[in-house]
Amino acid sequence: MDSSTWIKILGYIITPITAFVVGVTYGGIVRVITARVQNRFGPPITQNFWDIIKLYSKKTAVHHGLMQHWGPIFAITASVTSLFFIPVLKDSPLWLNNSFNGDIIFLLYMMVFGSLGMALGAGQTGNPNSAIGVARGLALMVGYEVPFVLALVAIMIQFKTTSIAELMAVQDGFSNWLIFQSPFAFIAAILAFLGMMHYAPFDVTFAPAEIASGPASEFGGKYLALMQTSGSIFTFAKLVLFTDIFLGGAGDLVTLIVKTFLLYMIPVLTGIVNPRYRTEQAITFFWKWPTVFGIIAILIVVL
Amino acid sequence: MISVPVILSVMFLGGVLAWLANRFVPKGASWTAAIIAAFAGYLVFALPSCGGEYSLALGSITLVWKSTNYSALFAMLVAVLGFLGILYSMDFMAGKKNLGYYYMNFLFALGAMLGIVYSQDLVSLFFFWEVMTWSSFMLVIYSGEEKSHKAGIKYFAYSAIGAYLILSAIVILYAQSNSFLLSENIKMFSGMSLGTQIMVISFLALGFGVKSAMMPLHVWAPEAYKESPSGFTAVFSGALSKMGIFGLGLVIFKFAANTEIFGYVRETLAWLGGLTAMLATFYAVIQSDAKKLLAYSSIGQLGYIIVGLALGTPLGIMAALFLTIMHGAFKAMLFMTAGAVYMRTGTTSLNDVSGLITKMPLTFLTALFGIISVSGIPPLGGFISKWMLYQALLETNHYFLIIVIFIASTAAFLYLYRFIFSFFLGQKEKEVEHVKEVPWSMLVPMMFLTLFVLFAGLFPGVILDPIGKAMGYLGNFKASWEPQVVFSAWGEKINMQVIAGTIGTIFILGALFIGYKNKKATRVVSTKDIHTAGEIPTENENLTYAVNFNQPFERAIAPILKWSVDKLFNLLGENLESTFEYLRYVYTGNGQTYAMYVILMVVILILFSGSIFGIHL
Amino acid sequence: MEVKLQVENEILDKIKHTFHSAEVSIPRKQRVEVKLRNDLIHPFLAYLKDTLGFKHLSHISTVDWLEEKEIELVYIVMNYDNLVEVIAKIRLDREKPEIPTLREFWPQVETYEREIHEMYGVNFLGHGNLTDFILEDWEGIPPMRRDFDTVKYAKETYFNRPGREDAQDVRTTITKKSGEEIPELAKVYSVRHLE
Amino acid sequence: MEVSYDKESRKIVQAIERFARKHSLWVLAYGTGCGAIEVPPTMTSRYDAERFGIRGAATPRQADVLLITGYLSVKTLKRVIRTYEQMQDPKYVIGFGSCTINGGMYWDSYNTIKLLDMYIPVDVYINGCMPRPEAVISGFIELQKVIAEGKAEGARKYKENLDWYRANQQKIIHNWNMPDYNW
Repeated sequence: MDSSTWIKILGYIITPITAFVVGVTYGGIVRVITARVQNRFGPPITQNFWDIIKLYSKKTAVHHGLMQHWGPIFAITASVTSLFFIPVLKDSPLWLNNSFNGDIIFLLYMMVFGSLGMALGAGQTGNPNSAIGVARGLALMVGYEVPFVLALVAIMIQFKTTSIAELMAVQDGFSNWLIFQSPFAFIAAILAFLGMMHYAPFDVTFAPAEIASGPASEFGGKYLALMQTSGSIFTFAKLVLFTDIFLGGAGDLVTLIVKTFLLYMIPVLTGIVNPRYRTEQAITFFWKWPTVFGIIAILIVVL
Repeated sequence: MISVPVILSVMFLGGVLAWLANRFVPKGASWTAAIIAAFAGYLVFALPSCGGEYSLALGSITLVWKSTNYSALFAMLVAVLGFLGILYSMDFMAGKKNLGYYYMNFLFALGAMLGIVYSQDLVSLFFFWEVMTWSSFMLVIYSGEEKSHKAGIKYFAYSAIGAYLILSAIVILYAQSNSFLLSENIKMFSGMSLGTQIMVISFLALGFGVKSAMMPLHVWAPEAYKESPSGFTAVFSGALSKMGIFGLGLVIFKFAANTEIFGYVRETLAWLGGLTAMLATFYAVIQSDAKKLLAYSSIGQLGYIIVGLALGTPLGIMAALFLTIMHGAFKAMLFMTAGAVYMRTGTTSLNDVSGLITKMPLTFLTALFGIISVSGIPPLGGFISKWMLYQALLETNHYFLIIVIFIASTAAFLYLYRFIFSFFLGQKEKEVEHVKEVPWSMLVPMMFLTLFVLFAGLFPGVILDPIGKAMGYLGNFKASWEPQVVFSAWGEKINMQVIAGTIGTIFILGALFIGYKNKKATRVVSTKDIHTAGEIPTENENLTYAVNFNQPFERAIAPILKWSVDKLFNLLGENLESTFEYLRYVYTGNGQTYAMYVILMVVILILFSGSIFGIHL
Repeated sequence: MEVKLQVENEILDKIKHTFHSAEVSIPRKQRVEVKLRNDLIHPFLAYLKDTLGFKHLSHISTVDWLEEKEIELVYIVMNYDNLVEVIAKIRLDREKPEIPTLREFWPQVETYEREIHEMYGVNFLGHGNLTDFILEDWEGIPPMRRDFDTVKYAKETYFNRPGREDAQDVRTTITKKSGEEIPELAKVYSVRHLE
Repeated sequence: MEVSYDKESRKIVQAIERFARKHSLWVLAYGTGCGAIEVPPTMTSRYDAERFGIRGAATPRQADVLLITGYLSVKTLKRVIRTYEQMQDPKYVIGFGSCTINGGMYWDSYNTIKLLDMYIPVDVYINGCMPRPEAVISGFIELQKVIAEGKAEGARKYKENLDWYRANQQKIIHNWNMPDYNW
């Protein structure tokens, strides 16, 4: 095997590990920031690592059937696969992985794969709260996909490509970032991103006090740990995707972390200070202003 | 030498044979039908894709049958699904009454479908079209209950409208071209006046649109699908509704392509298809009966196909034809699943059954692959058609249509999840304790189709080969693909080898290191052992959340649904329905009467065309 | 004084006029107390609710008269217009306390009656749902009856952590240890409490 | 599954596991008595228990610590046992307030259990009527010490002495319709 193959294999190993570490650390930082906003001291930044290690080290775990056992594995498959098809760093063979064999449309569907796995697992438990959570989550997804796809369509039509790598290529230089080239698309996409991250006011799926954390209510121990791991990787994957599309991607890890962190703060800070929408309110929200912004973005491109 | 009449006579004579077999041998009908269907299927595959030509002169009318690349694609779909449907019916229909009648009509319907796709002249096309309608109508009213009669009448009334529109178009064409041959008419169509062109195209499009349940002509579909026996519903939705697509393809690319109004026709059909996809999906979301849900889903998927065809680019047509094949497979799978559940539990209501996964694991697997494929999640076959469709929409600058399609596609998760959740997941109730897996003759078709959608996802190129040939018949369309790679017009590619490889590798690694390792540290508990705030659920306590499952979404789309239900469809649907009440006096539902009408119409047609011809219009 | 109690007196007169056997008194402002024969409680409450406008049933209370071998049910109903409460009392046989239910008048009475049934063993005829309420699987005499020895029951049924020797009576212990007298306030409180 | 802890090779893993368990206590607060009102101030800005990795869990499946905040009647005890059995090993119980220790002011009640540790294994008691949030946090820190020493083996104790616990439980819960404890 020549060196490029080894680099590729190294990339397959290093990418999910980085995504996990960064994603979990972001989770810890979010908890600290939330605490500071609420005038608390908050846990250490490493808290989420301890939580996940503790959950993995639980001696027992119960499941209610085959799909609950395999659901989290579906989820982790989906998140890692999505990550492999997103170019993490620009022009770096180590971090590109499979990104030339898929495109944005593929990613849109790949991201659903994990949700479907989790939904099947949650459905298998027989807990009514889980099913309610799934119904809410799926309905919410229909809501936020509309502005998100409008924004992506605007960009895809503008540059006549659906490939992320090519979109990154056209954003050479600070002023060429798509956030400046098509700001309306960015606004629509970032509003959809709020829903995608399931922070308040769009946290109706996992509402812990209302439906006992919804789909996750019967997951404990190792299953919950898998869910959290996949969630962390997925968070990072989504952030990288948004950075690649709108913020010009990143040439090195530090830039990537700065950009993704700033991007992540938008849903987090929105979430801390907001109450919760009901599902239909959330859907109608997404179908109003974000959709209008998305349509404006398309019209600007077309006219 | 295999030719088309051989295949058709095998089917039709086989139908009669099955009916006779039922009279003398118990279980004779099903075995006869299965053998006949298998034999006919073999003949269809053995028939050279450009050949088997046969013509028959009946006085002034010449009937021509021939296999083209385009018809071969549909014929293969019909043959495979027909055989699987009959195989499925063997145990599904066991013990029911009038099996001879069932299998005879089943084979007649299959024969008529093959006749339609092989017809090269308008008279035999129309004749087989009517035979197909008639035999499928007979199967819709098979159960003999009041509801099925109502559904049948509705189906028949709409089909009759469609048939008369097609007939009118044929008459107009004949008046202009003085020929019933398809090729002649196509050749002369561009020379006809604009008014004639508009009339013929709209008549034909509406007529074929009825069969493919294009909105607003879909009203018959949900109930007809629900009432027909599941073995046939798979064929009904998978293959029979594709005859409309077959016709629309001819209309768009053979008739409309050479006219000035080509663009308008395509835009109109694309938007009709898009709206069909979205509204039908919304209706599917609010259904509580599995077969009705699947029926609306089927209407929506046919909407996608119409959009793909109407785009008119190589990628669009490829997407449409690929989805035609895939939809035939996965909708047949889902209808067969619903039928299996119906067979074991006696209901198709999503609110009544739950927790069948441990009882019917293979049926569950079929349903799982089915819903993954319908929703277009990689790496199964549905994804590739969705991807090609979006690329085609993007390349043709249909910015807003793509949103409509995307809403439909995303909202599809809602009803698909509900379908699989309500039947197979959730609480395992006491009522399903006795349920067993369905017999092998039902499992074989389901498993075969499951493997097929997986294969189609991994090797889309293999299925794209015949589709490419069919596109060659429709027009000069060029597209490139490799066995595992599909390219878009913008130069994007989707490499299923890498995608499936990545997904498979990660899943297997996850399964080995996490799933298998965890398996030792984990235990299965009953679905009653759930977090209920410490309360202990009793044996009979119903904890399943199935009724009004999609209520949050229903509330959000209530304004849209209210508007369209009340204003558009009820007005249109009910008014039409009440109008068609009168048609009941004509269409008694009696086959003989109807056959008489058909003969009468043909006679009138000949007289009518003759007179026009006589005075040299 | 007489003028102030005008409303109450009107109600009193009406009740006396309709139910001759009832003992009616006015203990204080906005309150009318009625003692009734057992079989009259239904017509009486119906009369109050439908004719005099006492729409609100505040409470049903129970008193165990151990010495008189009777159980007293106290119905408190209220009128929103003049804010007068009527307290209707009936006495049941302690050995076999039975009274028809009031569910058709006030549906919410189901909860009160279930509780009384559980705590005092009063049987409400026609109630239909006199199942376990707060106590699950209670056996033996109902716990709120005065002949039920709660300390004995608790000691027999539950595990008890042996306490300190000197912790049996806190107040005497304090006195013994510190030599202080019991404060006046504590005495007053305890006296009032005991009475 | 029982993991043997006496192997040398597992010592480092065990240290990490104990550290993680100690610093990540997800609490299921069973708010029966008056103690339920002491939990919100413990968790919110004034006392901020999240500093020690203590946070609420939504369901027993996710929880590590079962916090019994106050007296338990026979009816609630049944639910508590059910909840405890649904939790995953390792699991800890904190008895909160005098009522769980000796019955407290309900020492003579006909319907309140007096000794919680006769029914489920309790790792730490916090006395007081009611204990203030400082005391609650001190109780949690005590629990962390017990976990670090590896003595918080309530789940194992419960499993090994299940018959004894069952006998005690069934002594007061007559109508026993609980599902089997499968751990």
